[in-house]
Amino acid sequence: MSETLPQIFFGALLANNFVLAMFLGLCPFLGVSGRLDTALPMGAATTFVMLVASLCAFGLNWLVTTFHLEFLRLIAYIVVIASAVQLVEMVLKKHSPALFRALGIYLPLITTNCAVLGVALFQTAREYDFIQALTFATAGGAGFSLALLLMAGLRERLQLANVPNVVQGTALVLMLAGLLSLIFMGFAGLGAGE
Amino acid sequence: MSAPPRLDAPLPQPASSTAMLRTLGLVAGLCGILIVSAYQGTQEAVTANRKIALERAVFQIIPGAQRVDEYFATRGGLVPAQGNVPDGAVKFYAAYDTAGKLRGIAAEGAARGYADTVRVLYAYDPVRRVINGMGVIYMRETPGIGDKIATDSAFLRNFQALDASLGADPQTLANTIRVVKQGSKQHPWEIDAISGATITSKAVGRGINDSAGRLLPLLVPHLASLKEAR
Amino acid sequence: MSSPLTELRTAPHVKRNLGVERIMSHVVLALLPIAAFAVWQYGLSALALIITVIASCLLTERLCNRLGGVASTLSDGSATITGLLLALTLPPAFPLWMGAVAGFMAIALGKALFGGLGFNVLNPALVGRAFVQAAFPAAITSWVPAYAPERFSAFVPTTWTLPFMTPPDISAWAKAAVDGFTGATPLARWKFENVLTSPIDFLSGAVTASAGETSAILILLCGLYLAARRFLDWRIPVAVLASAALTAWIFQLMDPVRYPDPLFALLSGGLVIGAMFMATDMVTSPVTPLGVWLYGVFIGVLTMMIRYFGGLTEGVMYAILFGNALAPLIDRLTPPRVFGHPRLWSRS
Amino acid sequence: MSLPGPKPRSNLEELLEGIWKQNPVFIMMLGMCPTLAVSVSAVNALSMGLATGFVLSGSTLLVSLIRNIVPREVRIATYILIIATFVTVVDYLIQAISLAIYEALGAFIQLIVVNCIILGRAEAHAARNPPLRALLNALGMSMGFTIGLLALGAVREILGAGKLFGISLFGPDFQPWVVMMLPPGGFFVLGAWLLFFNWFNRRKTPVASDKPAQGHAHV
Amino acid sequence: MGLFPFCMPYFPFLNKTFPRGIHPADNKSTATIPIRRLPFATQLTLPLNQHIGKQALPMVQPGQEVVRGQPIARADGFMSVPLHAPADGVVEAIEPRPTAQGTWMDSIVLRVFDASTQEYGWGEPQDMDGLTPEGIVRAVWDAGLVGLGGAAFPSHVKITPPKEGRVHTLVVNGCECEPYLTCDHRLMLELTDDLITGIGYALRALGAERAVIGVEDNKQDAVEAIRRKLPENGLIDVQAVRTKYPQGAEKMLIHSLLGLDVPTGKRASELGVVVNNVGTLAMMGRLLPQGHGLTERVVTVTGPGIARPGDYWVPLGTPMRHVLDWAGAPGVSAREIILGGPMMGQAVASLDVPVTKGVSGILVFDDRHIPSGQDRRVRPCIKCGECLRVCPMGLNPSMLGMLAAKAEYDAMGSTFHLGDCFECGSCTYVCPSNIPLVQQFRVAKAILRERAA
Repeated sequence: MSETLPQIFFGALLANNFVLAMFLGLCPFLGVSGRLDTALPMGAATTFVMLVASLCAFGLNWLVTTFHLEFLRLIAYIVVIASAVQLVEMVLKKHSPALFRALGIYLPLITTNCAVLGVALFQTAREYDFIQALTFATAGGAGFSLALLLMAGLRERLQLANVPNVVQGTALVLMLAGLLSLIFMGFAGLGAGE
Repeated sequence: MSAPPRLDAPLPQPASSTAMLRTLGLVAGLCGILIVSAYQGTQEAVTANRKIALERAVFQIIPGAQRVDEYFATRGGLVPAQGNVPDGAVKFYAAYDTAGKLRGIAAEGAARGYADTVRVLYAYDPVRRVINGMGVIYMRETPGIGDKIATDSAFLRNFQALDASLGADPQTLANTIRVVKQGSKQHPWEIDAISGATITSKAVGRGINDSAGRLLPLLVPHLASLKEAR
Repeated sequence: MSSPLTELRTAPHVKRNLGVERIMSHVVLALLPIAAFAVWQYGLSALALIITVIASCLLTERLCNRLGGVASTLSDGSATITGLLLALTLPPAFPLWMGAVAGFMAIALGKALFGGLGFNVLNPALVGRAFVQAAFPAAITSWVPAYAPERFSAFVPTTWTLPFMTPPDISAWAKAAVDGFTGATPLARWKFENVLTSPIDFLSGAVTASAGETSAILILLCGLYLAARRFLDWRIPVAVLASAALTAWIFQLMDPVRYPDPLFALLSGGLVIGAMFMATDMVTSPVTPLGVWLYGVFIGVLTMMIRYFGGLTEGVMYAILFGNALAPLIDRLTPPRVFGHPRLWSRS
Repeated sequence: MSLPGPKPRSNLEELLEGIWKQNPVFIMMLGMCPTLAVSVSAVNALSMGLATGFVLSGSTLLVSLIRNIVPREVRIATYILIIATFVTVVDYLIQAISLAIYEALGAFIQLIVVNCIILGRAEAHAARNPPLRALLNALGMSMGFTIGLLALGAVREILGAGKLFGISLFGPDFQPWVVMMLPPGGFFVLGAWLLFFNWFNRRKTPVASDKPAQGHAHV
Repeated sequence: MGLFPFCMPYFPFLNKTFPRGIHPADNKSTATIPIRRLPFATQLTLPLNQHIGKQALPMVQPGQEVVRGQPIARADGFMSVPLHAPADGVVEAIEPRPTAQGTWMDSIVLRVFDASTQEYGWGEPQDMDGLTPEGIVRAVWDAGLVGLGGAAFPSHVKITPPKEGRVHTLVVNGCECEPYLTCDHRLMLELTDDLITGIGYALRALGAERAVIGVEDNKQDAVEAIRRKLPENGLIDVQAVRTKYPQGAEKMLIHSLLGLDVPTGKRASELGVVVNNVGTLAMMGRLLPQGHGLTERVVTVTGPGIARPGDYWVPLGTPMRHVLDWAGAPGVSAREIILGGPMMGQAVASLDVPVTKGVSGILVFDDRHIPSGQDRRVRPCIKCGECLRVCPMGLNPSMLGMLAAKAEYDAMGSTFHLGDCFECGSCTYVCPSNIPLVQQFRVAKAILRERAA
């Protein structure tokens, strides 16, 4: 069975949102969602890194399957993705200092984010072709950004609320994430009614 | 998710590149040994596990079967399965009884359900040319609604003799296997949906139809070669 | 000498006499006819459910007050509205214990967690509804026929399900109670069977649906009353309904066979009650004039998208909740132009 | 991250550290992704905890053993290599032991590699301590992680399926709360545990911070 | 206005106005009662600073006898105005006395002779037509005139042409949008000629081309009265504007009448517009030809706690208690006494403070009618958005209020434009949760000013 591109895109963006349905990238989601100002660049940076990871994984997967080295797949993924991000960071620093300032501080944080490795592993497991993999990575990053933005908006608003003391902190963020996740369940089966 | 690099740490004496290479090489070698030995050590158990899991699933839908052989149905005929699925080939399982007689064919179908992909294994009876068994391999459908495809007896009755004969053109099924509203099944190639779980029911039907539509044209002409176990 | 009785306050010294309590009591008042109609359609079970859910909401509110060590906030009436609205969105024969769970979750998870009235970010009634939808997906899609002959003398078997137990299967009971009962809502019948319910059935309430979904005209009238008294923002229902109708109309133009007409889109499901009473929840909707329109249009379009492309038959609830979650962002992106500031939209 | 304190900890303290005081799930909020993703049942939670524990113990032991010969510059690269190796090993081990568990845990076995507990422990503890202490600390952390996972998995399985470790608790008529098995349930149950701990800690130490915390709004 | 001015009374919704604003019950029952005169109190207290600016310098000594209209204090610099004796009497003391603001201020205490009459014993008629613009400014200054709408800004400063450019339009503020107050309304009806005369002086002093009188359309009789008296040359126009609070705010009225928005941080004069109150201009027209100083003003004394409500000519310095006794207020049961209108006025604690130049009304609420008697329990903001719908400045009071509750003053000032709030109180008036929004904003502004300093 092959999925159409819109199915892949909206699936990863909404119905199977990376953060709210697949629990990928929770650490930055819980950590960086306090303010809208940081949420947006974080989302953009993660999306970018996910694309890089997806590209790397596609190439590597071809390599390890061709040479029957499946047992090296994980090591190859993690090492190459981490290096690629480092490389991108250096290139950015040199050629686009403005963009580096906007995204740079987030890049090292993202390198070993599970959403990034998740993209690589899932596209491999689902045997996506090149275009499908890129669509999947883009939608995954967009879904991550969407969840981050929604959460940041809500958290900024709750800064002004009289949230009970026992709920303050991570407990509140988790409950909010649960509620958002509940909302995203409304997208379950997206495209399945066809 | 790692801790951010500590910027305030004093810069130590830079290590020589030989030291760096030596260490990396050592570690890589160590890791290589670890991985390879783990791979070698577990390979047998993993293969056995897979076999058991597969047999359990096949035996459930093909009563009386005692052994399972894996095949690829290709344009050129049926070949024992090995490695990756070649282009255009369809994987299927031939189930035999203790006497080594062919009891049935099993194959996998998959389609997008409500929450995620629904993967089912169905049994094909080469004699009667019907699908006579269905089991769910993987699903994440809503408990209490969608997951009834695995338990609902009325729904499972659809798969006692679901028509899957090839048409005049042996490249396609004579009739598309399709899911209809509960209680309105009229033809042997129709499946009565579970009320309230239409989407999941349709996924099962679509998965079987797609898979059978690809498999049977390749399989049926060569059935004779499967009569006996390998 | 200053008179000891003199009060010293700062300006303004006069206030409009329209407090939160009065607004809330009018909303309750406007919901009562809808609830009464639901009871008329579905009988004792619906009545028991409404009472249970409201009681659960009030008890939870009081409990949370007690835990938080604050004075009772029952008198502001918001918990009553939450309970009433929530009950109206549930299937009429929903087991009472599940109704109580829904009420508890609505208040505890939807409101008290954030500090009570005014601080909740999502509509509490819909949080309760979404929770039970996810928790008890089978029970919440078990419908009973309207105008069953015995509705005032007997309860539906599921109503008194023992707490934490699975409700019995009532399809046989329902078929016996009313001839030709299919057990599917108009939206499900359209989506899976391609059968359109006639507008006449919608108006008479002879359709299968949640307790408060079946009387579009009545809901419109009650909402109009509130809008006329300015207890709800008329722009939201107008934006939601208009954008939903427009979306339906465009889709129908593209494929008249597959997509129903705008009237069906408006009358079916909970679109009207959602647009009138839930999307307009003041606390969780945007406050800026432009934001309110954006929010309404977003909800209307998203509802139709979920209906047409989603796995669910109805999307109003999730669309409104999504709109609620977006509201802080909408507010932030659409600040009103301050008098004497440049007219061009600019991020200030 | 705990830097070596002024007073060296005893071995027992080292072991207990991760179970309660620095519990990775409830206190340090590390490794959230697998915590929430696989805790739909107690068995899954236990398996995940053991797998993570294996990787954690193995990699910290190895890191600690070679800590003196690894130059700073290739430190992280080395650690990642080691961790990825152990994850690959555990991946095969689980496949060999039970395919059912392997499929239930899915990609999250391989994602152990990016679990921040492990890299964090390797970097902050194992690289600075002798093998025994590193191992003890890792074992403690693993136990803490497993306990956290079990606390989540048990609640989700009991409410979501009426079972514990697959054993039915309330009979066939029990109505499962499906939401607990779904993603929102994971968030809610962990949030509820944290609420409970907040409440418990506040009850234990009636601090004078009853005033709502002054949040800084950035609007 | 428009083509059919006679039709306008029937189509008030067509009248010019500004966006948003509120419609409080106007309670202007005293509008039909002619202005009455209040007798002298036995003692008058005249604070030396009844205006915005520098305190005036006393020109008399204790024990000195003065006659009505005699200057008793002179201006100390341009931002200061002189003070005139409101009655014949003897200076008893010059010492700090309590004022309505709650502070003590240097005041001239005058014991009024029993025989004091309403006649002026000071001041020569002057030939106004012969005066240069500077001469008019001087004459206004000498008369001690300040803005009588409540702000008490020195009038001569207002009618001095600004340095930054020409003034083309004089806007005359006859809105009196505060509920209860009718003193300007009565002045427009009774002193129509003086008003037109005063406007003429101001136009000449400013060198402006035209004057527009804006009157709320609930005072149609005043519009008619003024229209009948308008000069033939067409320099002065009167327009009815919609009855809405705060129509009388400077920026709002300029928007309503001229369609101009005063940019934030700028003054109206930078747009070539000057706004003056009808009361001020009427007094200008009344006092200047006689060469008299400002010794009395019209004060609306009303409210549910007053037996004989009405507008009164009150000599400056008259103690509040005297006014209330005369107007029939059983002082003991009064629960809230407000100087000015109910929206922006100030509650007073003591009845022993004097009426000063800036007092336009005295409102007395008794036990039964006290507006605060309603449920004023403060509840959390429910984001109904009503305050956004009424804020004449287009601010977001709801968000400002939430920020204030969390002491986020910087965000209030920078992101949410707190500085544009002129404290009209509309948001507090409509808030269903009884949040004291404008009160919080005053505190926030004070704190921000302190931080900036």
